[in-house]
Order: sequence, then structure tokens, then C-alpha cells
Amino acid sequence: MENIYKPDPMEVLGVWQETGDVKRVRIRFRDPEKAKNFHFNVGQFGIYSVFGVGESVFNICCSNSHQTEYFEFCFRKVGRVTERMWDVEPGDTIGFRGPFGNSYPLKEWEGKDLVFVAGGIAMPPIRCVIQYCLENRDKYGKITIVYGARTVGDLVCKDELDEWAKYPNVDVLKTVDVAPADGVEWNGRVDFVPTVLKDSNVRGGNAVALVVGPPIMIKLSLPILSENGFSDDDIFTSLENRMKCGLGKCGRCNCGSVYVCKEGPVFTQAMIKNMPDDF
Amino acid sequence: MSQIITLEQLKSALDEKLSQGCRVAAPVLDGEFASFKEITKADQGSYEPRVAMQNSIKEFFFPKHETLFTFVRQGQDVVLTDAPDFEVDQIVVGARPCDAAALPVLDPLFGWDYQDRFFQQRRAKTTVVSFACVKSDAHCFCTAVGGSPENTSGSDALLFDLGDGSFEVRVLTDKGKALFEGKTTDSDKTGQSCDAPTVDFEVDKIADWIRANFASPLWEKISLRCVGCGACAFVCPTCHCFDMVDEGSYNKGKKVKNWDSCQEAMFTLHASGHNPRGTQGKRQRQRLSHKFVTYPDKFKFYLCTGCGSCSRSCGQMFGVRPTLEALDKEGVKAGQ
Amino acid sequence: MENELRNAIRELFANQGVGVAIGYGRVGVDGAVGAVFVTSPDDVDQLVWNNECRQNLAVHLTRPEVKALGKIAIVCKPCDARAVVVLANEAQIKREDLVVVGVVCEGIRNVKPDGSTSDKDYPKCETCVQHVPANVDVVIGETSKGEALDAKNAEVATTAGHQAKLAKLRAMSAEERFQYWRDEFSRCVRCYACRQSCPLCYCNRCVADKNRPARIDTSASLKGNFAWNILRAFHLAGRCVGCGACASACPAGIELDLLNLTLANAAKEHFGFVAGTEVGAAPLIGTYDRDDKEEFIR
Amino acid sequence: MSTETKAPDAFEPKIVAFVCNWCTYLGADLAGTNRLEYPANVRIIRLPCTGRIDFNLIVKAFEIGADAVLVSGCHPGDCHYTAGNFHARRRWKLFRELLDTVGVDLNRVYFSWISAAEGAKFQSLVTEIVEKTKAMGPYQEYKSIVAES
Repeated sequence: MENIYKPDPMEVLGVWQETGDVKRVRIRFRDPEKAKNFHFNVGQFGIYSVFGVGESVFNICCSNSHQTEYFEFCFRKVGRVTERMWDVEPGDTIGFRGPFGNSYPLKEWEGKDLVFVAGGIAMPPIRCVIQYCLENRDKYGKITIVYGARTVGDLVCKDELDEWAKYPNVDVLKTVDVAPADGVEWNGRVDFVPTVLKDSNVRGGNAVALVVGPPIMIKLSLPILSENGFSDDDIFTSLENRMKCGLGKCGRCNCGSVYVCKEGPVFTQAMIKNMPDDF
Repeated sequence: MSQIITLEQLKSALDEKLSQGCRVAAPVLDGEFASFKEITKADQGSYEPRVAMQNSIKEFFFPKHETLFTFVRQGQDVVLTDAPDFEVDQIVVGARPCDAAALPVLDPLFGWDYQDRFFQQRRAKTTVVSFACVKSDAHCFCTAVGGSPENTSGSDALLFDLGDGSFEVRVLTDKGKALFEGKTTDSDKTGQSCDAPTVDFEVDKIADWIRANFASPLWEKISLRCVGCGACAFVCPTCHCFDMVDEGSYNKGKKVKNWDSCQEAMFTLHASGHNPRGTQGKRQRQRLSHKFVTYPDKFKFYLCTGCGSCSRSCGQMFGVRPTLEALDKEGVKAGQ
Repeated sequence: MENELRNAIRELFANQGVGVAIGYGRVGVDGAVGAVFVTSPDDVDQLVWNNECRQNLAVHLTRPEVKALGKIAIVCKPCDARAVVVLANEAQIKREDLVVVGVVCEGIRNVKPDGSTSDKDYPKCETCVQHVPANVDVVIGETSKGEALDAKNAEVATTAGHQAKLAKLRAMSAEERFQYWRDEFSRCVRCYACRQSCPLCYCNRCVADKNRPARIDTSASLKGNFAWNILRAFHLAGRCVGCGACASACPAGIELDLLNLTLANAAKEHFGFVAGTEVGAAPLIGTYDRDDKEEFIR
Repeated sequence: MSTETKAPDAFEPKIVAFVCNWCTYLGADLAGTNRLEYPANVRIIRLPCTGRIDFNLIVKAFEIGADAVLVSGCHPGDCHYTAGNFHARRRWKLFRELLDTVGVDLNRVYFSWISAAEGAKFQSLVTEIVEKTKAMGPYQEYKSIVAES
């Protein structure tokens, strides 16, 4: 019988340092058979391990167009596992279990305008869907990306932001909380994300919004979206809670009767309003 | 017509199984304490129905510490070796009906979507022989969660102590039949269990209250004396939350699965320092709502068999029954 | 005595701005005695005092949930009051913000494995000589069994029975002792009830929970259990007041207090130090004497 | 035919020595520069001061297979940090008692003061520890609890 707790060994293909404490890692299965049959849906997460150190949970942060060749995740150096993960180099082996959880309803979103609102390290769970939508540009309406971080140095995928802005009918509104020091190149705004969102004049109705970021950013962004005509069913987010197994067994990621690992991480605002405040 | 077996016959049946390489666990008496332990001779066991046990039979299905796989680093590669399958037959004898009843409760959890082979292989390989209760104490409340002193759920055979050195055997499954076939004699004696413990609260109503009162200040109030250890969870036959950790060195080690408890502050602590359940009230709320709301919502069973082990082992005189009673009195009946 | 206690607490609510009184009440199954947190003078009648009042309530003094309730008054047995002294000496509580109501104690009854109380005294109380609490603000009750002990003639809080048990253990060979603890620790489930019920295990994050690096295995394996139990006992060296809360909370019935008693005996024998008996005493391990014994050093 | 060679399975104990940076480590170094030969069974772990040596390190050493442990630092009064070794002395006095009750064989735990000038003392102590440990054999008790974990 299969051991659901045993990860697959993955080869690290590339490592990019995004900010002072965030890195992006590209991996593929060591086992070519597994690689050939691997499939994930955009929005799912995986559990990544440094053997002998531990496991951490991160979103798969790229679209699934190259899923049989490679996929990527981003992490911030904050704890035991990520400190060790920081040192991995191409050719090293890490562990992967997944993909787990639900995903973004990209079929349902077809034909609609998309608004992406992200703060800080929350870019990766949105990057995957942005990549997907840009790869399938003709299926979606206007795309507005509002992304902010504390400082210019804290922006993840900074170069990609400018690439995305080159696509037709895509608005990239980037902002930082703290004005950059003299000499730091910056062509975005200096403001909080909710303010920039407010100024963007996005309109609900035939549009969906995906909001991921720190609780305070989400809290202040939601009323703006509501005022602009987004219903609770049209506002999505990707939650995170501490997890160990990712399989709905270890018993720690639940909010009331909802297991974030299995029924999440993607929820609509309507669903969240029905969940107890346990996060 | 009933089937009976004497204590000596029961022991020799166990010894026979032991000699065939079967693993046997039974209550073992150590001073005043009785706990389920693996035995190597039937004589080591103490075969009488008991109310208080120091542990539950859970650990023969879901051990407190278990290796999932081992790894060795070879250059940049890592070689993983799976933990061996559980292949021996196992008999757990002397379970309380409320211990055995936990097994069908846990089946859907470990078999929900992803199959946890560690639990399931043990479950398939194990025969559970329970003793019907001959007494209950003030901690017992199996009746409140659908159990009884002669609950058959989860058992392969239920034995009734006849008080004369023999047991009436009620075989419940094929596994039970395989163990007792040819070992029992016909008799007209039948065993009887004790009266069901009485409770004056209704779990359904409390569950409804919990559902409606997530933010109630009562949670913090009733949880003040809880000091946040894991004793209640670790003696509970149904508590199944676990931790997964890496042990050993960077170059060679293993991944293990350990029991964990939602009452400990570390349980949900995020790496960022944020803790969704940062106070004892929130942690007790999680424990109670998991047992009486979340789990039944998902798997149709209460995550509690009313065995009372939690309150018996709690140094602060807390546990599920006192909590339910407090919620009933101060929440449900007070109409808060 | 119960009335005397209730009146004293009412008085504290009225005159000393107390927000919560931590005492004993019939809160458990079948009226078992545990901690109650009285937040209003109207509820003072919940408080009881009898020979079933087993827990060391000082464990609650450092908990944020309890501190949030305001100024604390706490009911302490003589042994428990020692823990308050250590907490104050280690700057974990401000003694002046706390009212300690000491109760005269003639021994607590034992608790059987099924949770019921037995007629026998709680093991540590058999030969206790400390019946009148010292270093408290109010003393409730009287006894003919002796007076409050000052630091100079304080004894390690334990019993003849426990000392005999420890002496017997120490008379065995190292292999036999190791085997004894191997059997005991094999039952340890790492629930940390010993730590959580100890008034002096107040660290925000226990070293056992630290993982950068992980000091000891968190697994309830023999290896992890030996490391944990050694670590727990030694972190209480020169600090443990012998209240026995750890052993009485252990669901596996491990006699953890024998380890603590070893260290308390050693502290008394080698350094003349009894924890929790002297207000303002410097911690035993945080200090040194140039003439400390070193016969074991080569 | 019979020549006196070491049996291939002869027991070579593992000794872990936790030493302070300022005295014993230099003492061991001096033993080396003076070409004083001592058994290679000892693994030296250098720490700033005996006051820094957490008691848990001794337990850890046994966990990873040590057959005996040596803790060594500056003589009283010579501590680089003035009083680290005084603190350590008091701690070890108590810790030995705990180890004794737990049943850890105290013949496998050594404490010493070895100064930077005492290369010869380091040599003779280590030699003695290795010989005594060889006579006692592997620390089977601790190894068995690790093996079963």
C-alpha cells in the first residue's frame, strides 16, 4: 500500500533570489515516470521538505503549462525549514508531496475581467494564476494587478511585473508603503494597497477579484471591492494555516468544519463569511 | 444457548496465538495502575473489566511514535526507504467497549480520500476482544454519545465476566469467530453488563450551542483552569491529531509521526508568530467543537466515546464531561 | 476555616482592588476539587478548603489568560507558597501586585489512578513538617502541628516514604537504575503535563519546543523521553519546591518527583539551599561560591 | 602462527570531550605540538567556556554513540570570563547527582581542569579514560534506547 506521507525526491533546477529573504525555486521529479504523469491545477499547494530538517507548505507559484517539465515555489526565510531551504542549489534534492487542495475556478472566470490584489510575500499564490491567464490571454477580459510591498526591496517578481504590463489590456499598479531612498529606481506609487485599489476604479459585475495578503490589507480592500460592485461570490482568496500532513488527517488547519488543506486553500469571500473566525 | 470460555482457556488461546507469532496486547497491572501493554505470555495480563485505564487501545493502531520512512543523503541525491508494512496479526484483549468504539470512529478519518496505510494495515490485522462493563463511575458518559456498557461497535468479540472465572463470549465478526471457534463450550449462563451511566445533558443540544456560539466569552471562562497539556488527548481513544517531524541528522535520518494535542500552544503557531488559537479558551473551543461539531459534520460520528479517560487523567479536574456540563449549565440551559 | 477563607477573600475584593481570586472549588466530575477563578465577591462561596485541594495554584500566576483578569489573590498551601517565592525571586511576578492567602495544611489526600481520592495521605504529605505557610500575606487557619519555618530551618518538601524510595533506587547498580527509568519512561507520552502543571516551568517557549536547532527529540521514543525527563528535571535544579504537581499530573504515573527530589537533596546537602524558603534569594545555579565542592573534578 | 595483532572487531570507544577554548583546548594543542601521543578515540569539541557547556550536550553525546564524555576547562580562578567555570562546577555537581539517579554510569562522565600548560595532563587523562572505557565496553544501555527509538 502506498505511503501517503513519503515525499518524492525532486531535483532543484534553479534558484532565484527575489528579495532579501525570499527565493524562488524550480524543481522537477527525479523519477521521470512521475514527472511525465504529474498534473496540478493552478492554485494548489505542495509540501516541500529538506530531509532531516522538516517540511513546509507553499503554493505552486507558476502556471501548469510546463508541469511535466518543472514547477516552482517561493518561500521566505523565517523558520527552521526555510533557513535550510535557503541554501539549496541546482542539483540538490528536496522532497515534495502534493499537489494538494482545491484550485482557482479558471473555467468559470473565462470572459470576465480579473482583478488581482496582492501584498508582500502573497504574490506567489497569485503569480501562478496571472501566468496562466496571460498564457490564455484571449479567454479573459481586462486584467488589473494591484501589488504592493513595504519597500521596493520587498517586492517579489519585480521584473515580471513590467513584463506583464506589456500584455494588451493589462494594468499593473505597483506600490510601496515606504518611499524609496534617494537613488533607488522606482516607477510605481508610494501608498497602501487599498488606496491604490480604490483609485483603480475597478468595477464588479462581470469581474472577479483575487485578494491575497496580510490580514489588514485584506480587511481594508474588501469594502472597496464591495462598493465597486463585487459580490462576495466574486471575491476570492487563498488562505494559509499551519499544516503538517496536507491530507486532512493531522487536525490543525481547520477553521470550524472546513479543512483548509482539503477544501481550501482557495475560498470565496462568501465561504469565508460562513466560516468561524479561526485564522 | 450461550458460549462460554474460562479464564484459563482464554489465556491458553492467547498463548497459542503468541506461539504462532501473533502480537497480543492486554491490560497489565502495575501497582494500582492498569494499562494496555504488549505481552509475551498470557499470564502477564490482568483479565477483568475495568473502568479506569491509563491508556487506550489507540496506540496499537496509531502508536505514539512511528517511523514513516528513513532517508540517506548520497551526494546531491537522497535515497528514501519506506517504513515496512504491518504484517503480523495482532489481538487486543480486554478493551473497554468505549475503547473499541473509537475504531469505527477513526476509520473514516484515516480512510478519507487519502488512505493512511499505517492505521489501516493495523486495523485489518487486529482482532479486538472487549469486556462488557460491570461498573461505571462518575466520569463515564458513553450513553450521551450513543454508547453503552455492552456496546459492540468496533469489537470483534464481546466478553461478559460471569464472576466465576469464566466469560460469556459473544462473537461479533469473522475475526472474532476465528479466534474463539472451537475454544468455547455451550452453556445456559448469560452475562450481564452494569447499568448505563446517567447524564443530565444532551450532546446534540450542546453541539448546537457550540455551533452558534463560536465567539462566546464562556469559552475563556470555563477554560481558565486548563493549563494546556496534552494528557487528555493522549489518553483519549479518539484523539488522532499528530505531528510529523524529521529526526536524525542532515545526512541520515527519518520522518516520524507523533501524537500531538490541540491544547498545546505550539499546535497552530505559524512561523510568522501568528497563532490562530493563541489562548486556552480558543484551544478548548477547538477541542470541543472538533469532537462534537466538526467531526460529526464530516464523518457522522461524535469524536468521543464517553469513556471519561480525559477527566480521570486531568490533573486540573477538567476534561470533556466537566466541559460539556459547564456548557450545558452556563450556555444551553442559561439560554446564553 | 472555609468561612474564614471566604471572608478574607471578600475583604480583599472590597479593600485591595483584587480582580480575581484563584482558589479551590468543586469543579470537576463528582465534585472533584480543582482551581476556581472568582472574579466577583458574589461568587466567593464557590471557594472550598479541605484535604482534597491538591493542585499547586501558583501555576496560574504566569498565564496571560489569568493575568488579564486583574490583580490576583491566590490561595496557597505552605508548599505552594514556596513556588510563589521562587517566582518572585526570578522576577516572573511582582510580589507587591499579588495577595497570597496562605492556608494552614495538615496534609492532602492521595488521588487514585481512577481519579477518586483515597483515604491515604498524598505521599508527600505523610511526614511534612511545613503546616503553616511562610512568606504569605494572610494566614488562614490554625494547627497544633508546628509553626511557619524560616529559611534557616527549612527542609526539603518531601516525605520519609519518598526519601526511602529514592535511597532504595540510589542503592541499586547504575544498570538497574537505568532499567528502572527505562521502564518508567517507556510509558511517557510526551504530553508535557509535568511541564504545564509546574508553576516554575513558565518559559514562553520551552526548549523542548524549540527547533532552531531542535535540542531534544520531540518523539515519545525512549531516546526522546530520556532526554526530555533529564532536561525537565535539571531545569528545575535549585528551583523545584517539591510541590509534586508534576508527578500528580502525569497520566502515565511516572514518579517524576524522584528526579526533582534528587536535585533538591543535593542542593540542600552540598549548598545548604532549599528553594522557595528565602525571599530575595539568588538562584542556586545563577550564583557560585569560590569554595564549592569539586572532589569530582580531575 | 599466533601473532599479537588487534582483532578486527576490537572495541574502540568513542570519547567526546567538551573543552573550553582558552585552557583545555590549548592544553590538547600543546600535547599535540609536544608530540605527546594520546589515543585517537577522543573527539574534541571546542566551546567558549565550561560555563557554556549545556548539560544537554552530555546527553546528546550519549545519544549519538559516545561511550564516555569528558568535560574540561580552566582551573578555578583562571577563567577567561572570570567565573564561567565556577558556575559550571556548581552545575556539574548537581547534574552528576541527577545522572546518578537516572542510572547513567558516572564512570563514563569525567570532569577535569586542564590548563593551557598541561599538555601532559591532557594526554594522561585521555589515555586513562580510553583504557577504562575499553575495559567497561561499549555503553550498551544508552545505545539500546537509541536503537529502539
